[in-house]
Amino acid sequence: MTDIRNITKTGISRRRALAGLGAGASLVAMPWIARAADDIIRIGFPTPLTGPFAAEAKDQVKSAELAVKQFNDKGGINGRKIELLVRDDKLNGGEAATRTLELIEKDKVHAVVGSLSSAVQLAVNEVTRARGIIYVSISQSDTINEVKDFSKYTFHEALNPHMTAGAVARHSFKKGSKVAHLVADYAYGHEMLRGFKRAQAEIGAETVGEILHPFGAADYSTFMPRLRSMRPDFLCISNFGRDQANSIKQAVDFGLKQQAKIVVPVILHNQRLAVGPEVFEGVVGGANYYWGLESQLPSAKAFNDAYRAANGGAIPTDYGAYGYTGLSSLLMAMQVAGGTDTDKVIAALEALKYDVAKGPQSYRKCDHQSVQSVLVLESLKKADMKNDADLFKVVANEAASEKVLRSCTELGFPA
Amino acid sequence: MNAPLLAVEDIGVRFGGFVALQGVTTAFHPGRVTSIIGPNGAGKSTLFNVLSGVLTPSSGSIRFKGQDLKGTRQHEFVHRGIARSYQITNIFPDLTVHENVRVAAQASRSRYNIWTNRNRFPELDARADSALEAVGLVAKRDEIAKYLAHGQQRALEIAIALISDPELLLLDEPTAGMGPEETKEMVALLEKLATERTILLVEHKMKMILGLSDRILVLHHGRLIADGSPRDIQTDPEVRRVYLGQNDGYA
Amino acid sequence: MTSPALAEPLPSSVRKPGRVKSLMTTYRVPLSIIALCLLPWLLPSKALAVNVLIYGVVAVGYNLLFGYTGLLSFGHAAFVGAGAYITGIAIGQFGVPWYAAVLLGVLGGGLLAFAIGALSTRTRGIYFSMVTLALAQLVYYVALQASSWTGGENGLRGFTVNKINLLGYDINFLDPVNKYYVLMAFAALALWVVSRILNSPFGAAIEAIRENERRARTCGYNVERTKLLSFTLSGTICALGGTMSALHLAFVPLDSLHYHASGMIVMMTLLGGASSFFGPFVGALVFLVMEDVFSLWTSHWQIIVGSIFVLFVLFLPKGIWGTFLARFVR
Amino acid sequence: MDTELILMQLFSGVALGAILVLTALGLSIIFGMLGVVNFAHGALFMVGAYAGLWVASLTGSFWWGLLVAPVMIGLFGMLIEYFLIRPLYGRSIDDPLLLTFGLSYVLVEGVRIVFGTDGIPFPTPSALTGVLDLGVGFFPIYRIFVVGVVFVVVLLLWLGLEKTRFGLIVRAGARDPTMMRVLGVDISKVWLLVFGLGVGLASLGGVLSGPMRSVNPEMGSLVLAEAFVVTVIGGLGSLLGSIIAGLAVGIVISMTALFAPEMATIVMFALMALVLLIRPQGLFGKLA
Repeated sequence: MTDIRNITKTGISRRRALAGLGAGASLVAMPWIARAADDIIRIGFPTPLTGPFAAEAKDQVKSAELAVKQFNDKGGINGRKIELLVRDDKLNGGEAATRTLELIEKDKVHAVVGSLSSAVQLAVNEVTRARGIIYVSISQSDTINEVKDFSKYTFHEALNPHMTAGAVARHSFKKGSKVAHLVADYAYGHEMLRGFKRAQAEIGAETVGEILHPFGAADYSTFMPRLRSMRPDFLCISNFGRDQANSIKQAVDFGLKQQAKIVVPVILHNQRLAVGPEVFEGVVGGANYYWGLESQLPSAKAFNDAYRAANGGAIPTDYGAYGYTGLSSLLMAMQVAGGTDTDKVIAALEALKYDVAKGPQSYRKCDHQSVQSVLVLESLKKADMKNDADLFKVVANEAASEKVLRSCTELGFPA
Repeated sequence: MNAPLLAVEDIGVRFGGFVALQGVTTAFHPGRVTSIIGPNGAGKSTLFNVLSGVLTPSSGSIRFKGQDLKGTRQHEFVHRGIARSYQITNIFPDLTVHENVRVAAQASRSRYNIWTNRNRFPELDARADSALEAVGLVAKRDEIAKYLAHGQQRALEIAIALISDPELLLLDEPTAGMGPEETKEMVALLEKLATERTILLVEHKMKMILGLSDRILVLHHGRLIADGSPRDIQTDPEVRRVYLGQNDGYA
Repeated sequence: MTSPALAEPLPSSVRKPGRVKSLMTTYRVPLSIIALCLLPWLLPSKALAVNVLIYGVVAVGYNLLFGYTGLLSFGHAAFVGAGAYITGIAIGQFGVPWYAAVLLGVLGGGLLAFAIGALSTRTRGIYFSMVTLALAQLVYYVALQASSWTGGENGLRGFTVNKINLLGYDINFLDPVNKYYVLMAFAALALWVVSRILNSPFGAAIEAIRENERRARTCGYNVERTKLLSFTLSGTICALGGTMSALHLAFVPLDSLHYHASGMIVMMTLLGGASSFFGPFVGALVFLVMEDVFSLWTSHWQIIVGSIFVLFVLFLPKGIWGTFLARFVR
Repeated sequence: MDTELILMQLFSGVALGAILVLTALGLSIIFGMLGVVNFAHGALFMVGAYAGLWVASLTGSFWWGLLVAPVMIGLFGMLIEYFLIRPLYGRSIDDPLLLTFGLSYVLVEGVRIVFGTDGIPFPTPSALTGVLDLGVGFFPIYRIFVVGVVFVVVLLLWLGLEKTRFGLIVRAGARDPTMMRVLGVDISKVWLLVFGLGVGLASLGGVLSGPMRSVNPEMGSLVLAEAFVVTVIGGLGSLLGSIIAGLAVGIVISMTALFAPEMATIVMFALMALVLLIRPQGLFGKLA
């Protein structure tokens, strides 16, 4: 088990915490330990090291550390070293907001990267927006693209449900396909559903029914008879994490896989490992990254190799890769801007073209969404797996294009 | 014959199929000590619980000072003038002796006052002290109640009951678990109290009952089988058969 | 230095508080305020200090019910959350000034506490805990469903208070020190109110119910009504904590309504000591600092926090502050 | 809506109800006999699932996991009772609740440390995979098997409590522990066994749930809520109440899932609130 101590090699934050404990215990009033000299660039990194996505979070940290190390090895930014301050947001928006406040007020970070849930990223966004701190968000949401939550300081490195659901739909459905939807009844679920239906309308695939299920449900058996009775060609399960694992597992138990192809907007590497190959066999889903891209893409190969070298041969995973691409884009922009001046870095990010792991990427001007490729993956049968990490077949690699995003006007930005 | 303080009319209590009290009709007049006796399970405690509002009878009515107590909730009984003690000592164990009595005194007023300092009610303190005086616990004023001797705890419970200055005092085995010395003190206390108010007593110690009571009621299987002066009861053949015949006087 | 004789609690049947203790009781509010003034300079961060204020208020309010009335509620997160949501909605969707939004949050949370209290105080013992838990979960699911008001799972946002106007002066509310001291005024107010409630005749009545519900009823207390009043007051104080948290974070997470959040309040209160006025505040402080510090060391901090809690239930039921008072203060 | 679908939905509801009964039994028995609300019930359910998986992977057979894990975790439950719960008897009734609440944190985090945070695959035993045609629709064979197991467990419990000397002692002990002590029965031994039994039932539920739900450290959190709802509706401590309430909740959820699926969770809590308002002690409970 890795813990933060192993991850955060700099160790500065830990020493600081220890000193704090000592001071608190002896009740000696003293001004808080002077912060590190200003020639270091500090990046805050809140991520849910505890909770159901801890494995993804740890992968994110490892990837982010890799990006930092690569820049530091090249001499930093204008000679300034970069320090990554990892904090546990516990997958809770309130916790994340507190950690972000601490990072900004106490640690004086120059930018924040991170988060792994829609709610957490919106909480961090709220804090950084009010304080003019650059934030590169690396978790999925359509909400954050919309003008209501827009912050000129926030850049959205992750895919959004509109993109992944759309890509999966385009590469699975045919004209006349019958599609049934099982959707988690919360914003993220509705966003995924909207993405699917938008693509269905273009393709001409028909919706034969949709069932909203309560967010966080453990048993889906009561939805299955109705889903079966819809006789779909495709069953779209628009939920995430544990909900996805439970609902796919039970859909398979009820024999829905014999009847329909199961597709999901996002398929996770670690989730597939946790649930097993039998259940996931043949399930199609979208992803931002898969290590198997290395056979097609030099940048993926370079990222994988560096990651393997730094982490004892382990391969990077999907949400983990966001840590690398997100941090790399920020650091590249700082390099262009020659430092941490907020306006200059924003301008640099808006103009940036980068390809660090998954082909060309750039941030769209209006909503700061990263325009990037979307992968469509299909889970392999156990017998077809060449090794333990060989989980998916790449069905499609949809090239980066603004066309797959909702338009700026639709999001509420002035045309 | 003056009007009865408390009149009980055809009271019945059933728990499911079990009949705990049946057709009990009687009246209690002011200024007397009445004892209720009967074997275990005869319905003595049930009757007490009905008279103090703990139980609502399945049938029948209770009138106190001419008013029907139907629908009166348990906590209101004390405000009407009926106070009681319990068979198993029932005090506030972690409060001091004085706090025990004082909090009982406060129940009659300023119950929901959340803003005034509780020390700004000197008359409550005075009342509490006089109640402690009455039961002889002044010396123990600041001790925590649970550390008192058993007899003192029983006395404290009576002080708690007395603080509302009730017209009718229901005492459920006030000498339960006491040695002869403590019993003697309690009897003296009860005699003193009997001069000022009406007392209803449940007891097992026959000698004490005979000495203390003006009147004795005998319950058996939930029915009132005898009612009279101690002398009448001692000679009642029915009572001798069901009660005294099986007991040596100390249950 | 304490003498050996004082280190062990004297087996005493008499309650005559010593000079130090009675001074500490009399001046508990001013002493608390002095401690609160120093707090931000002793803790690793101002944000943490504000959280201690918030959860301190919540725990002290909760303890009115748990420690003083003897009712274990597992649903107080609902009132904290209600306070926060109402404040956030009032500012963000209706443009209500911040102070009025705070007032609305406190009243709204209090009203919810009255409603849930009216239903739950009819039950006793362990049922009470279960009913409060169930009703609070119901509030959680309602907030999840009413996403057009609450933001649903995404949380409520869009109500950042940048500056506030106090007596004609504009104060930068994003500055952590300003924010701390403004919110501290609310915390001090809450502590003062709770202290007065505990000193009042009503304070004696709830203690009597905690000590012996049957006896209290026999003494003439309307136990249900007294419990309901205590529940409502306690929920109102917790709602104030919620509004403070809304102002602090400018975000209300849905998780703030979950029964895990209620459990955290219980843990804090017990850790500090439910038998004393300031104990819950100490509990909140220790809990949050522990979490802050341990979570920097290891992602498995929950096993430490859980174990400490188990040990406290077993061996130190009076909590940190309660034990400290019993052992060292006379 | 056609009749077939409604019948099928009714059947799903009963099957779900049976699973809910299973998750609630352990909680109900421990409360009924010891008066302890075991907040670690969900965590022990989860630990049971992991233990079952662990035994199954050692022996290569699901059936060994199903048999051995509940006994193993039941014994572990006895240790908990002996070392952690026992010192709390005689203190406030809230103390065991609070202790087990803390314990659940320790158990969940402990499993995260040993087995990782992500969860692990728990495949359905090959003999029980597939679906069965019920005439009105298809249903997984494994779920039907679980319903059968629940039936057997309930039957055994009923026989054990009603027809054996031990059952007599347990029932009498629940009513009047002091009396049992007077009669020379070592009541603390009975409590130890009952706690072990309750925890064993929780972990049996965990093992059986493994192939239906994903196995992960947080799986117990939902189960705890479900078990609470079922036991509280049925009446804390009433075995019959838990069974009837479990089935009723299952059917209500299932019917809600047909007509207003997004309300399928909230309806459970609403039902509980409703029952508590009308009958605070639950359908079959006695007033405290």
